[in-house]
Amino acid sequence: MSKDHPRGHLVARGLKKTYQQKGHAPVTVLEDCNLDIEPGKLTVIMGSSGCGKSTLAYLLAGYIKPDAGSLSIDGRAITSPGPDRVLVFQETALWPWMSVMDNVMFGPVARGDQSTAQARKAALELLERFGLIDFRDKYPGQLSGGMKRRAEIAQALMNHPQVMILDEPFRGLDEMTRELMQEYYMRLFEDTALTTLFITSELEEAVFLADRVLVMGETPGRIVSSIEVDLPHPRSFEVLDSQAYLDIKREAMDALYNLALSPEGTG
Amino acid sequence: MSSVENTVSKPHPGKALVAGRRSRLRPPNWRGSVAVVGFFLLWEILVRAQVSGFAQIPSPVTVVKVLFTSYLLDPGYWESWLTSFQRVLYGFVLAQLLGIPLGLLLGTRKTFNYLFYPVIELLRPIPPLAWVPLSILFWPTAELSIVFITFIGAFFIIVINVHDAVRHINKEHLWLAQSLGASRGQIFRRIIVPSVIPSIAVGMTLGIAVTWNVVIAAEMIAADSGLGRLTWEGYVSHTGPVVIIGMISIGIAGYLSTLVVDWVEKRMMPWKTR
Amino acid sequence: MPPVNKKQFWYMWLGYALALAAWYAATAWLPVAAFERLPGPWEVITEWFSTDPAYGISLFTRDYYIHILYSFYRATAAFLMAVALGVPLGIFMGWSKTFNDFAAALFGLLRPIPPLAWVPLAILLFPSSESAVIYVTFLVAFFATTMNTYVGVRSIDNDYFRAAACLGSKPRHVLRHVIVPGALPHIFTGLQIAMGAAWFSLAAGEMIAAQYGLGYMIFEAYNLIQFPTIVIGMATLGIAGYVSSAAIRLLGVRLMRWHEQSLGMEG
Amino acid sequence: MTAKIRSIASAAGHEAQLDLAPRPAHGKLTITEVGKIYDPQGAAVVAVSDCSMDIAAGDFLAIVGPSGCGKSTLVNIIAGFDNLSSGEILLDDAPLATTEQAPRPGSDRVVVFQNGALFPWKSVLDNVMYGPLVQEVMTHREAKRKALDLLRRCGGLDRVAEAYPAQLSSGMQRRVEIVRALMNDPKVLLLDEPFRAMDTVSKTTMHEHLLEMYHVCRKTIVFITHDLEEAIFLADRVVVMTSRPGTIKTTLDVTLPRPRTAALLASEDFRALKAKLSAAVHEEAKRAFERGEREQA
Repeated sequence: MSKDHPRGHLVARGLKKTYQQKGHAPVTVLEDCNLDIEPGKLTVIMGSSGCGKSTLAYLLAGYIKPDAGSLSIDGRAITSPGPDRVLVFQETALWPWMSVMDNVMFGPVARGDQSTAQARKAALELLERFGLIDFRDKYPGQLSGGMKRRAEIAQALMNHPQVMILDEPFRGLDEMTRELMQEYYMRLFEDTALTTLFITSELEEAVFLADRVLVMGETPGRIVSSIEVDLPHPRSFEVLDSQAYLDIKREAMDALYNLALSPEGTG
Repeated sequence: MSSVENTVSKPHPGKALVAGRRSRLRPPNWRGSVAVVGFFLLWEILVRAQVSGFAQIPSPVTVVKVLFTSYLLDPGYWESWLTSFQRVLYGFVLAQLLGIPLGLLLGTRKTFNYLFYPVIELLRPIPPLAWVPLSILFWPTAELSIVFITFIGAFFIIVINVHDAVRHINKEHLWLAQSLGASRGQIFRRIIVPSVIPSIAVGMTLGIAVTWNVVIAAEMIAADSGLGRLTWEGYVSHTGPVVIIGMISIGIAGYLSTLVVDWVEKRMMPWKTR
Repeated sequence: MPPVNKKQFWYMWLGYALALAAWYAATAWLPVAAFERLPGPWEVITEWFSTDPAYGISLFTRDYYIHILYSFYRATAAFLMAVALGVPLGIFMGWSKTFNDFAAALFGLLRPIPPLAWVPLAILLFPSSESAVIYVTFLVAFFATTMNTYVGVRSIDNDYFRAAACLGSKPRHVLRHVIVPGALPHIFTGLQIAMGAAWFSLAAGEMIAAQYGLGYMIFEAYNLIQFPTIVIGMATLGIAGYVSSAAIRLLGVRLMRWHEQSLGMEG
Repeated sequence: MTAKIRSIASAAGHEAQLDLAPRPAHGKLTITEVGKIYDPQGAAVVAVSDCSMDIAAGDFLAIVGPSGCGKSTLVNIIAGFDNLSSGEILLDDAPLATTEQAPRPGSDRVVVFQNGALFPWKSVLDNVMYGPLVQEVMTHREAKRKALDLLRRCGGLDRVAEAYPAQLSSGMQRRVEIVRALMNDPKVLLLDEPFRAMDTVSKTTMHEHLLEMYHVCRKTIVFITHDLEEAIFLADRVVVMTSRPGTIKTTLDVTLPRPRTAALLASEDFRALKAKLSAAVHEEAKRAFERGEREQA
């Protein structure tokens, strides 16, 4: 995970995914979906709810298989889930029956990469950095929303992934906590230059975080436009009041509006 | 944090199934006490006024008198307690020991599920007590047949609950474990088993109530000991107070078992207690 | 859970066949006394479908249907009484805190007593053993209906009450337009549980204290050493219980189209 | 404390005035030194303290602040769901809530809820007709005609009159809920974070719909949100509240012209207004967040 030679080049070519439902016509969620996630950058995929963003995330993580097309990371084909690309879920997938510590330690110990003692040490360091050290023996149900998200990110980082995939990770948080979490993730990304694919349906979140915003279209889902975000790093919330931000936001808004055929369609 | 804004909203209850059994009733306040006292007063008055139907019913005062004079110090009475408790314990524990693994197997093994789940669905609607005659025929002793019927009462409940829980396991929990490189064994032990514990608890809560119901009825039909038998003999010998004492004892016994089960459930799910 | 695919369909029948075969093998060949006393599947089936049954009960005898009708009559009578009393009571308990304070204490007092422990007392209380059996059946159904209705009312989101108040509702409007429809899903869950519990109690009650009825039939068959009839009775009880629950479920689906819609959206 | 609000219509010039419906006769809210203390287990929690504001009839007021700052409490008191501990609220100069007189919910102040409170067991039409029917101010036929008319005028919602709420998108649900409120011709419309958890496109669409409705049937609106842009875009005045105790930190008059369109979001005026508020709000949010985490420990 070095800044000079970032890894985690995710590539998708011609992805297609169709869901069969009993008693319904099959639904094609993704078709001809192409994707290039630049290593060391924070790429945001932006689309309205139900456009197949999550399906794309599941494909990249290896949880489901595409009906057509190819997926690769740093040139290797993706065939199954693996610790090189960890997905942080909508809401949270922390295991409620394990303490925060056990949740964070799980990966390396399960794979046998680290002894329990080593993993404990590494986990303590991470939790310290995430401001969760006092909560290490609590269960996830005892944490606030913002803490849960941080614990989940720590759990993923423990595995030194080459790419982080975050699927609407701050959904369900109240707006204030959400903004602070965005800033938090921004700091983390600026420190580590960890290749990140961030999925969201919120434009402000997208523009604030992204180096590049990919706009995803609906039925079937595919990437329809790409917007470079050249806001300066390090970024903080002052950037939201800048003219540059508002211009980019406007550009993205136009892209989104062109997508929504009529306001009725999405409203 | 947001408790200030939420003080007015009510908590949403969990599964409807649990609602019927778990005592989510608030501790009694003065109104509750009035209701309870009123209940006993009304009973006393109805008996004293010799309202029709109450001819053979003893008054609460009589019941208490008989309880203190002839039962509390009678070892035979306490033996009935012990016998019924033993039957409940055996039937209940057996149902858990066999039902939980079977539920897990049905939930995780597709072929096994396809083959045997329908058979279970077929047997489940048969009321446990309808098994009494077959059970007596099959088992060499009456004791074993009662334990078997008790077992049947709790068995299907736990199997169905565990099976449903495995099927509805949060798939993100499984995926995450796969991503982090856990083996199948690790996933089973550390993800699947803890995931179904809340449902096991639900099954236990429902099961203990059914178990007492079954034991009491089975004792009335086919045993010569236990609290159910005590109550039934009270009826046969036309001694009203014994019938009431039997019922109260059964109620208390059932309540005590519920407390034990609740205590065990809490220990099973440390993450649910705040 | 009806089969969803072909494989499952065939495995289902294979499962039934295996169960029957095991039953047959155990009763016919196993040299264990316990199994030899049990009737085998062939015995049961021939008896059930015989026009001239050896023990007087088959699909073609009048007595069989008399037993069934008796049981259905008792179950239905008890169930209807339970609904007529339990639903209003549960609604009232959920509606009025004062009333609930009174009622909850009594429920707390009586509920731990298993309904079947009431049988002797019920016989003493009521003029005939017939009403005693119905009473015991009623009791279980009543508890299930009342508690679920109560929980149903309590689980209605407070915002609906507030919205109703905003729109100028009087208490009777709240009852009719908010409480009853809002609690209906829980009420129907309660009715299904009540129906199952009713058959459970009925079988026991009939064995202990009735003339006629399927429970009585089973126990009588045991006393008269007519073993195949026991199994016929068990199977019939199972079918009767299943059919009644299914009928309630169907009624619930018809009455709550909106609820099906909401569930459909979630899935 | 009676800072009169500049009339937006007159400030915005003639063109806008044509579009915006005239100021209604009713719906003036006077909130004076309102405080609310919750006392659950002896530990008094001050949810709102010393809160004063005047809202002229037909004004659009937004309240922003971090979660738990008591903005919902304030709305609950106005709506009549909750009583106040000190101060008073007047509606059209008549007492609505005082320390002696607990407020009661009424159809003159209708709330649109955060998570939506359309009755899921009633069709859209039945939901909208509900108010006038239970108040017995309209016959079934009149109510139906008015409901369909209102639904049609608010973005053609009469198309889904027969649908159940669960069959609609959350945006449509919220619009129907606003129509249900408007059916009662309320003096005040209380919107409690109605567009929370919607994606950007739906949210922007909703803003346009809401402004359209505001232009057609102008009411006094109290709009609660924690989204600054939303507040500035919609309101005539934005009030920033602090948390625990909830007091008013700043008030900002929004002098942007109406009718407003999405183009406004990229304008220099808008940016300037936002910059003015965001520092105050972020500071407040951080404070609330950190305290929340400390309390958790």
